[in-house]
Amino acid sequence: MGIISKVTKNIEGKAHYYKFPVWYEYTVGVAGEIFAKNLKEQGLLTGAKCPCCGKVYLPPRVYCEECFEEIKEFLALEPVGVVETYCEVYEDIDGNRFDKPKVVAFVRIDGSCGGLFGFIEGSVQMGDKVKAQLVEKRKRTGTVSDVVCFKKVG
Amino acid sequence: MKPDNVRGKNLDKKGFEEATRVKYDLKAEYAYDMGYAVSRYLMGLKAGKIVGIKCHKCGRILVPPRAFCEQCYVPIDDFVELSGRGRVNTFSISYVKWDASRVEKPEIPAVIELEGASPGVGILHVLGEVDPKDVHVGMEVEAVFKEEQDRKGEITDILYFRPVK
Amino acid sequence: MKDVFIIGVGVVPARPLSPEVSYRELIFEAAIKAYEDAGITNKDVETFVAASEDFNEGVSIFDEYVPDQIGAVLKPVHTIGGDGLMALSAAYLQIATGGFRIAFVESHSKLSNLLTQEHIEEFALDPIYFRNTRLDPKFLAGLDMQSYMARSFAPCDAFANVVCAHRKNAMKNPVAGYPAWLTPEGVLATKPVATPLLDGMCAKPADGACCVILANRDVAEACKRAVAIDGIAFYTAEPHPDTWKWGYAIYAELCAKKAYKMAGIESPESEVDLVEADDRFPHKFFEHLEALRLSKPFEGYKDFANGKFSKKGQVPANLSGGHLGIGMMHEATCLYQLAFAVKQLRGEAGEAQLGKVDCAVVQSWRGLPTQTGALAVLRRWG
Amino acid sequence: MGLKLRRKVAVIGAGLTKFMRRALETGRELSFYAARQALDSAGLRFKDIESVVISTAPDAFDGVHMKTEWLADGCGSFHRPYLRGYVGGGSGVFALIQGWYMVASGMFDTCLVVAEEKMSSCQPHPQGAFNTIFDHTLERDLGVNLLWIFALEMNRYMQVHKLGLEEIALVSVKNKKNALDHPSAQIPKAVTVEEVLASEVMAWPVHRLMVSPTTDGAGAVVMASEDVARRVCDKPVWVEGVGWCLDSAFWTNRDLYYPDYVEKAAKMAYEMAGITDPRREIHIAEPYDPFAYKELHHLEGLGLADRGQAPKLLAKGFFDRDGDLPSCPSGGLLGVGNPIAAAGMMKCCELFWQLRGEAGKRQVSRPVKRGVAQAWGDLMQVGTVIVLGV
Repeated sequence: MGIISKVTKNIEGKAHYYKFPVWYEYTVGVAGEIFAKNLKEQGLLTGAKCPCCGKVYLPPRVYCEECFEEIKEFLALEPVGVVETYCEVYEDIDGNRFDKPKVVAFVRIDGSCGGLFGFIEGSVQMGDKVKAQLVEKRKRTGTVSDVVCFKKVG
Repeated sequence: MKPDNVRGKNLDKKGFEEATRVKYDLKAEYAYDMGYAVSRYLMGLKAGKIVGIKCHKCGRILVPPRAFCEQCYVPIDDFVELSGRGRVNTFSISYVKWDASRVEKPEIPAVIELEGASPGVGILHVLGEVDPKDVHVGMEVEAVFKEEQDRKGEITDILYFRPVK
Repeated sequence: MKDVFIIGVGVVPARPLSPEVSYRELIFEAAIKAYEDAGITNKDVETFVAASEDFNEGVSIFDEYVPDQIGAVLKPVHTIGGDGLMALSAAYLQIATGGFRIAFVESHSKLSNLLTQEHIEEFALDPIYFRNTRLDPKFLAGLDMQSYMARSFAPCDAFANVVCAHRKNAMKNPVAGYPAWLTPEGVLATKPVATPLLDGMCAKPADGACCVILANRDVAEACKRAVAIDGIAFYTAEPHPDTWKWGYAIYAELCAKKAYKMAGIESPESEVDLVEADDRFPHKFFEHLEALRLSKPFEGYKDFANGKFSKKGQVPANLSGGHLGIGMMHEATCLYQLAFAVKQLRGEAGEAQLGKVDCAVVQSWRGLPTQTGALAVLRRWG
Repeated sequence: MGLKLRRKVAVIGAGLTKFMRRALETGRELSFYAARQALDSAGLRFKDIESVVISTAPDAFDGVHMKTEWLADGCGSFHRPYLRGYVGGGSGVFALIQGWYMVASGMFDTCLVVAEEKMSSCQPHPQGAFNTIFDHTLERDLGVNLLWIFALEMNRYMQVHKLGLEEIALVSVKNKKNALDHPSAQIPKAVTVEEVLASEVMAWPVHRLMVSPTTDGAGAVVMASEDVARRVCDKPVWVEGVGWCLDSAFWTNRDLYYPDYVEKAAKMAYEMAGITDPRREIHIAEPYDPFAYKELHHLEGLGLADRGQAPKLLAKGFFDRDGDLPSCPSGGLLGVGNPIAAAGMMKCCELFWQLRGEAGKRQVSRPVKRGVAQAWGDLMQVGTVIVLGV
């Protein structure tokens, strides 16, 4: 059964190294351009409101996933929300250990059914009200990397 | 007329550069296990030889070697040393690199049917020491290996195939 | 109406590394075993389906490399970008059209060859909005686990106990790659990854291959050991993190609803004799059991502590060892669990064999960062 | 197949976006535009959709791992079952084959089938991703790209049949011209054989105007069971036959001059459709034409021309839009564009519109009751074929 012979000496069982040679540049799309504009110019986040069910998506989409209707109404929203869940992370994506764990949370943005991932400054609990800290205006790119972290408010 | 009302906004190069974009450096790295049959093949290359494998059922001699005959669907293990010579089955003269950039001096990829393997059984490699104008289907070629100390057990241990003089 | 049957399974032992074989050679072994088990040859198969993902393999358009080692050259073959049970579903649907007698399903893992697993996981997130943290993507599991704990009040030990139990179960599964005798203290002492999630709670990657052969009723009737697929479903819930329901496995709920209906199961707790659920992370295991209505919402850990899911309990779960005990093989582990369930239904599970198994449920999840899963209800037949 | 099929399946709606070199829209947005349009044209409500097929070629183009999970919401998969059948370049036509088996199984009455590709995200050029389709140990290090193997295959095809470049250039002339009438087209153009042959030699014998472009775009169809189709649709287009076939990955061990896998796939589809004489019984064809010679190669594999004879028929105008057997009346990949999976979908959409007489300026002159679409992919390896009819 199976193949007749296999590699039986460690030195023969070699592996061939390869790295994918490409990188990516993603356009942010129709909704993304509105998100970028609001963030860059006003420091506000953007939601997209379904004409059918009224749900507000954040990040904005040009359609409602549930009703599958096209969305044309975009709302500028204050970058404040509620910590829905969080955890303490000890390593970055390359496995480098942090000196001190970072707190990352999913923040449900007020006035929307959506939210973003962000780092939290200081101690945190579920349900805490937080506000996004943005990079200074002239350095903004209009993408989520403009949100440095979230800080507790109130 | 259908399709009607087609949607989408095309960006020219400038428009693309002006659009908001997110850049991402992909880090996708692998170390692929060669396994048994391909290890044998590559050990052969390191020794300056091209090795094929014979199916005991259909009698075909196959390159690159594999641990089973994909047509008879039986495991096989009868390695055969080939001469390192062959014939051009088909070729191209390519001015385009893998990333679509252009080169002045073309590369000449070819499928080379190897002597000693079954008819039609070839491998992909490139031709060298030849004027592109002189390349033709059926041309007799031979493998040119790297110097022994430079060979690592990789397909590039064969520098290229050149016409048999 | 029973339309589609499993007539053979082939599994090679899962292990962390497999340098002695290429992916082709690895899959060939599993395929040969499945053919042997079904008592057929590759020539009898009319359609082939393989589950694979390009970036797990490190090959774009991986379906190129599928046919040779499963004996499918110049035959109808396609891959499914999904897990093993989704490939099984694709084969099921093809047989159900009436157009095919025998279908072959393959899935495998060479995850040891993937050096940058975390980067590939992050690469599955939306590039514009959700790749911003550059963290070990297990933070997504950490967030989900935190949410589950807050809703259920489950203590940390509850999760460590799952790891201990499943890795112990793996000792009786000869193809499992991570059998171990652990204590909860040992698990809780492992390094934190995304607290509350600890490293010892995450299923570890493995290499392996599993093939399953399906057939229609005519073929199955001539086959003494066929197992019926009584229900099958695959669902996607909310594809993007902004609308995820943290702490729930909605995809598994949707699957259970559909597949139970197909199989005529009304009271899963009393009708299911064995469940094999996805346990890449212990809290996901609880979420899945709850979604399958084998526990009440947020009470999975209590039932677990009370022995409901042990070998002698009401609904034995993951006796195969699951992802934690067999090894995490992305698309393939669920087929290992399926093969284990098939052996139980046939009474061939050796040391792990349960007394009476008439109905087994196998559930899968596509892993981070998806909200997609599948489910199969298997029944002893004939 | 040869067994009794459970039920008939129809295509009842279609949608297509513009095909573009670089789309502003994200892949999710493009998918939605196509899917919503297909749904509207089918006259179905979203809640009537019971299942979804999402088809898209390598994740390395869009740049998202498990990319159908990412596309799922834009394709209507919210709280629905979806499958992604994947056969490389053959995926676009395979999408409908999969939609067929979803519905024909009896498990679902309707299926929304969406195909998407956004290649422009991939840098420095989408071609770069193609290096990763080759054998990781034995081929990639040679610097192989997709043009190489097409050139190798084209050269083999020309050598065996003693064909000239002019004969092949005619495919580009025909398709780019046909595409002038296609609202989605990316590179329609009136060109001459001389212009094609004067274009840049990329990988001899492949010239620039013999190559389809890299493209962003999406397409979709709605498929339904006979009951649903008859209820909601005035003119359903029936799936009469499907076939698919995959050859060995050891492509350098095969003779590339003829696509056996296309022949096998076509035979499977014709048998299911009850077609015994395809040249008479098929009235319109959309064979896959990512490169000019490929259309000829595939017409032969589909049994619509004898081996080596497709170029002769082409020169006689046999495959023109007003010819005996119009081939690629859409404008094909050479004219409309090649967003891999969406390109195969575009071909199926074209059959749908032609069979319903809705193709407007592109409508072929002969009456059409049955058409075939085909896609190809992998390492010169996969054929996917669908026969549609009214």
